[in-house]
Amino acid sequence: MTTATPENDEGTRGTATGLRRLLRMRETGLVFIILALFIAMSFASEYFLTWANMRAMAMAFAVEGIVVVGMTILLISGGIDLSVGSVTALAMVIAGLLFLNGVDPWSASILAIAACTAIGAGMGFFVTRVGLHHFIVSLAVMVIARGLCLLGTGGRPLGLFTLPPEFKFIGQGSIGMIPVVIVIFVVVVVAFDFMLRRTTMFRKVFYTGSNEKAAAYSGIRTKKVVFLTTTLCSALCGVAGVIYMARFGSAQPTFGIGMELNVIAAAVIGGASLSGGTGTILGAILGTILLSVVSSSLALLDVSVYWQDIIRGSILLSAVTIDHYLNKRRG
Amino acid sequence: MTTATPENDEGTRGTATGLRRLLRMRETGLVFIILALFIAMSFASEYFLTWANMRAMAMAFAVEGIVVVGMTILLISGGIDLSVGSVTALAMVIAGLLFLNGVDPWSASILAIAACTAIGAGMGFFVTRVGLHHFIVSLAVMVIARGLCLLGTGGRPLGLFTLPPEFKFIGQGSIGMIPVVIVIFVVVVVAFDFMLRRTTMFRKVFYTGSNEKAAAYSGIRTKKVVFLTTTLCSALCGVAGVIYMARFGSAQPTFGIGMELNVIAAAVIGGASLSGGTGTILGAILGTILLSVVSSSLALLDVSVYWQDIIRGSILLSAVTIDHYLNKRRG
Amino acid sequence: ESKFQCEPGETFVMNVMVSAHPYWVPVYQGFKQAAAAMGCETAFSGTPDYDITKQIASFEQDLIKKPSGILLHPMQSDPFIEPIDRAIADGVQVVTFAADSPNSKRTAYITSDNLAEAKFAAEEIVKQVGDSAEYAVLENPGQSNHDLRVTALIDYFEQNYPNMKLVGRQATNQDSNAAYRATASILQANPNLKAMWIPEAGSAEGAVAAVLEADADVLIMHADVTPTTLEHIKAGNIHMSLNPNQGVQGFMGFIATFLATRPEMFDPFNDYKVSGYNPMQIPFIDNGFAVITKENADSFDLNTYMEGRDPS
Amino acid sequence: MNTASSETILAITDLSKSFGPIRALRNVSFELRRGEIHALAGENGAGKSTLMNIIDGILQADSGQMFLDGKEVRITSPAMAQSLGIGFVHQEIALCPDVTVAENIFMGVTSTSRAALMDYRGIERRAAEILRRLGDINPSALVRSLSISQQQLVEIAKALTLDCRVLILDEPTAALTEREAKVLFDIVRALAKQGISIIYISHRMVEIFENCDRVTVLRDGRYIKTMNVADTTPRDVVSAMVGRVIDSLYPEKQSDSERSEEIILEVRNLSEKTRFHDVSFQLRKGEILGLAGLIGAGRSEIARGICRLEGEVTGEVQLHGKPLRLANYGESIDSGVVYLSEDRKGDGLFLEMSIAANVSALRVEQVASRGIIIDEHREAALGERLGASLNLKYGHIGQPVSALSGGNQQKVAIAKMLSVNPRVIFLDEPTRGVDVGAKAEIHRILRDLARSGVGIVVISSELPELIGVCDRVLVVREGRITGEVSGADMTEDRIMYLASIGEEQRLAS
Ligand SMILES: Nc1ncnc2c1ncn2[C@@H]1O[C@H](COP(=O)(O)OP(=O)(O)OP(=O)(O)O)[C@@H](O)[C@H]1O
Ligand SMILES: Nc1ncnc2c1ncn2[C@@H]1O[C@H](COP(=O)(O)OP(=O)(O)OP(=O)(O)O)[C@@H](O)[C@H]1O
Ligand SMILES: [Mg+2]
Ligand SMILES: [Mg+2]
Repeated sequence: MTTATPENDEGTRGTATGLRRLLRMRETGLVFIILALFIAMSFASEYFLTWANMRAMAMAFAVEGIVVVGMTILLISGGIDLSVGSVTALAMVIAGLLFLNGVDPWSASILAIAACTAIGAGMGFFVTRVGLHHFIVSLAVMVIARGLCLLGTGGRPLGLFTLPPEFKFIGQGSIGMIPVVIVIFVVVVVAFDFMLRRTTMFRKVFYTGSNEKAAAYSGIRTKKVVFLTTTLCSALCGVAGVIYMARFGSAQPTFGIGMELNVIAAAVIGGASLSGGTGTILGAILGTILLSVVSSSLALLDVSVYWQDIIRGSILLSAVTIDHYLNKRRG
Repeated sequence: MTTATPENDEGTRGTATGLRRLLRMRETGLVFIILALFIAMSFASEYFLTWANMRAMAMAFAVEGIVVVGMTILLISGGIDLSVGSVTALAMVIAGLLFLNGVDPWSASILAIAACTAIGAGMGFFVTRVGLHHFIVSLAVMVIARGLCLLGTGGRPLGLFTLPPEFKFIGQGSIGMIPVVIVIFVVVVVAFDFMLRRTTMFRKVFYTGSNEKAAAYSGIRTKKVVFLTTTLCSALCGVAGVIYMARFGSAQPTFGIGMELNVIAAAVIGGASLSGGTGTILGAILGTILLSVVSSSLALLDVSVYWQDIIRGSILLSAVTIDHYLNKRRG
Repeated sequence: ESKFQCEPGETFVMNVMVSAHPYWVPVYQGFKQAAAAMGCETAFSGTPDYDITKQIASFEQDLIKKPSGILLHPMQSDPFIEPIDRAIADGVQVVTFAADSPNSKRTAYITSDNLAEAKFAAEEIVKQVGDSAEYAVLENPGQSNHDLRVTALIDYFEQNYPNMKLVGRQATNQDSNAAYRATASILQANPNLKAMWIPEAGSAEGAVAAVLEADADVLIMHADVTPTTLEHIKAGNIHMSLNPNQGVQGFMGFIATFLATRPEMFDPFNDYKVSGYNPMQIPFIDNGFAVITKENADSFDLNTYMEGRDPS
Repeated sequence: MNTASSETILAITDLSKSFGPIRALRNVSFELRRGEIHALAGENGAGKSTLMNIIDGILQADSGQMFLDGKEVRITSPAMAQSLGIGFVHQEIALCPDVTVAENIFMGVTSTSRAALMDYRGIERRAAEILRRLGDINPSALVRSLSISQQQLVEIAKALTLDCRVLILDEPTAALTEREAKVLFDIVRALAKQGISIIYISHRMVEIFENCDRVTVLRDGRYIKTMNVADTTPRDVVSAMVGRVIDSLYPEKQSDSERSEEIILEVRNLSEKTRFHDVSFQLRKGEILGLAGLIGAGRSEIARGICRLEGEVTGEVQLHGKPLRLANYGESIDSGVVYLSEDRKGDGLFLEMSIAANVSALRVEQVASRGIIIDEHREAALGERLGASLNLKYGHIGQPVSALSGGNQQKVAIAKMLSVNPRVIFLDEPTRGVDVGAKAEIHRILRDLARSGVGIVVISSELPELIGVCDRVLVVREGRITGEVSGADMTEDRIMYLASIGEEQRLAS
């Protein structure tokens, strides 16, 4: 039995800074796996390690990454949200319809995000006040939100070609070499990663997810926490929807079908637990990158579509297995 | 505080038989909700309470019901399976390909079911031996199995027009007025409901899901239990796939996309918990019936397609809310 | 009284899968217009889901209401054999459109000729980029008409323009984000890519975004149309789209179904009276397709078309 | 000791609370003075925890009033209780497993803190300070990795961080040895001196009489009376609790004539990589063997190693002279060797399942016809029979275990062990949280079992219990057996000495 006296603990903390501490982090395994993938890919294709390809790959996951942030926080608090895909689509549809009816795109976007936030609050209500499970509530909302998209558009994508260029800039513009979408993504990720690690507000999310009863006994308003994480996740879907709209210049009522599994998978690969209490934004984003880079790489290598799913699934399974063993080795 | 002496407890048990006991069951709320739906629908449409409509509605959920049985048992043991849709499709494809290559349909079916069982065992291996989470393993398998379907068929449905009539009888025949599919469904449901309620083997599934550590401390080989429930779920997908093949006379590589959410929702509506330990086959089947009858009813009433999803989602949310309050009332 | 008239209350149904898809709207308009001309009632049914079991259930529920005929888009061919045959045995005539169930007893099949579309697209691509260039396709494995459009184009190039080189073939399943990702990667790997053929409009939206972002000079052609791709055609970002003549599909679909219910109108030169089958057999009707270009794009605004029309 | 003033800080009048048909509290009144240590005593299920949960806002009373500083309050949540200065150490450990010890300790502080950012270094430093007084626990370890007794210390440390006026301690010492309990009482008395009022719940009379000022007794949800500790005796308190006089707390020990040389279980040179080394002992027929030691000494590990519940063990075990080779715990149960876990909530019980299903869990086949089809009546009968023999208080046998009071849950866990008619039972903290009456009952049952030839090994942190029940006690220190006491040698001092000094004594004996 080792009993860490405060002194020797101080000691370990001292040496653990820098590289050692990095190596101890849960995310390190994933970083290595992604690096291995990058190295393999840069041998397999001369086009892989180009700026243009990196940019294209990043663009492919950046907006979904914002939803992953919301989902990760929700998972940590012990919840889950199946409605992310339809709520994202609904944000596009609401903002698009408002714009087509003469509202300026900025106000339209804010209203759309507000509507998504309200949907999240509604789910939060059913979960925390009525006492239903996140799974079933968000499943119902997934269906309802999709229905609202269809109702609003008659099933037809909205062409929003006339969006003003300064609005399209959000989705299509660049600041220097860096696309605005990626800037937004990085800001959101860094901000939430910092808040989740360091602020007292978000620590309560961990406490609630780890043991709701213990958290409640410590005076944490756990229902409020769950309500807020549920709402935040939908609000971030709203943000993502608006960015997608600016990017594609359209609003598709069928957008994001199946997104929920992808998003949850990214968070889980990154270390989030479906039973709450653990997870990091950084890990979840690495999970997103892993999934997205695999897809992009298969397309870059022009692997036969009939093989792609098999390879993708196998890489996913191998990656989580390797990650699992790497984590186990490090204790 | 009442201290129950054995005698007065005997007393309550005596009176609790029959109606009272029925009323105390978890499933009663759902039965009432479904009854209410039936009554409302038979006023709304003269066609609702016809034998043909009942038959059509039952045929729509009967085969999926077999998968629901497997999923419910898996959920009770604390697992989850996202691959049910693709594994069901894979069973159709394997059996179909074998048949087209000259294997008789019965052997082909048995081989297909065996293959699905092996896939389930593989998932069980990754979950119990490697230590990965069901969610991520079954997600990877969902993708891989779908890829195998595409690879095996080149993405095109296999026409199995030449299946012998005695084989098609499984999927298309009737015994008297009752379709064989429904007979199989009822047999599977009754058998597993009985086993789950009454046999020692399945009681261990409840122990494991309720508190895996306490189960291990009761001498139960919990890993074996989880391995078996995972395998069973995939095996039942295989059975469902073979019946679908007999019913449709074809094997579709894209069959069952999105089936997992439907199946899990049915089990959860029926009282299964995503954290394991609770659930009944009867409840899950009532959940399936509820979901299916709502869909069928909307089709029968010619509700505008743009409203269908909204109504469907709202009914789902209301039903679980009502059920929740009914259960709470009864304590 | 003309024989081309319905009995009072006689109803015809159009049954589809993924029933909220906008593709069906002009088809159903054609169906209704033909029905109105003959004094018939119509109903629109099917399932909003991509789920064969549910579509069969909805088809069987249609049968309970005893319509005269059903114009059906079967999600898959073989699973519908038994239900279609049962319907016909019960006196409900069935005609298929846009997807067929050839082994059933349905009397007619109306569709755009996907092979003709593919051939037209191939010739147009060669005309624009020459007969020895790199091209790519996006696809949706498992959806038969999309598969046909893609494979037919590839086959056509192989046989007639062997110097056309297929450098990318990705599944995007009508998901614009997946199409964006796939196209972006194809563009990276193939700087000389000259043309893309996309079998539907949803993927085209993602592909065009990727092409614009990469600032690549790639000719995009696709089938079907959405308001967004229409705008891209107007802006010159998409070269052209081939849009099936949906109205004709619905109109002719109704006529074929109607005819199937009135075989006695016709005394053909064959043995039907002895053999007992329906003489109104039409193995294939091509409803044709329109070519949408920058010049004629204004005529294809679905919102304008829908004004004053009941969507279902 | 009597530093308390007569100023009333918390008063409760006529409080009632029912759970469905179960009336947990009926018109209870209670009064707490400033700076006093007020013991609350009562049998299992008397309503002590329920009353505390109402004070802390976890549960809401059906009727009755609560006054804090003379003003009526309605406390609706633990958050509110905390803001009113009420701190609570729960009977059931409730910590966040995925979070560090330090964060757990400061969770209550964090929840009300105005600071936006976490001060990890600060809380680790302060946690280390608090923990230094209580015991050896690394503040940056995850709670998941702690043993149950260490978790209990964390719970206590947690309460000490709160800036409270009323501190409720609900059986905080149930899994602690006397040494840790002493530390706790030093702290508690210091707090009382500062004017903090303490409600102390315990089934250990000694603790009440050594440390408390007044004692209130509840029985069957009713208030019985409040007494000054100085003016009463443990016997009075117990008889107020139980409603009758309990003569002797411990059953008679093995008489000389009963002594047998027949060996039930023999353990030779049992070792595990890290947890214990070279453990050898014999368990003879008819005796009750005790295992004593400090927290973390490895007593639980030895028992779990023998039963193949955890760890890779080497060495030899013989049952009735035949080598016992077990691949897993299932085989251990089959050969009649069972282990009662010290953590009933974590790995002892299926809280959401019925009492009957819990009792039969060790071998469901015994209530099944032909070992396959479960016979509900037989299962219920088994639960009822064992429940009655342990004086279990419950509504009906189909009730979930989570609805039972802590002590009654413990009885279910014991009933589960007894259900398979074992040949050897390892009981790890068997009477944790069990009231005096039931404890005596359990001790009597253990003695009867021993007489009938069942091997009994008791692990307990409560020395009086070991001394009162066992015929022979082995002392464990850092994974080694450091001594053996029996007969007149069996005193608290001697055991404590062996438990803390150890090594050289072992060589000497
Ligand atoms: N959630 C609940 N549902 C139903 N009954 C309950 C619930 N909680 C407690 N009870 C019942 O209330 C009574 C009082 O329980 P309580 O936990 O207050 O006892 P206690 O005095 O703390 O006992 P112990 O010494 O065993 O901890 C018991 O009969 C118990 O079964
Ligand atoms: N799951 C675990 N992982 C790592 N270490 C553990 C684990 N369980 C117990 N230990 C450690 O093993 C040692 C002995 O355990 P334990 O505390 O259960 O011994 P004990 O003698 O039974 O004492 P008590 O039960 O009174 O605490 C302790 O240092 C404890 O921290
Ligand atoms: Mg208690
Ligand atoms: Mg112990």
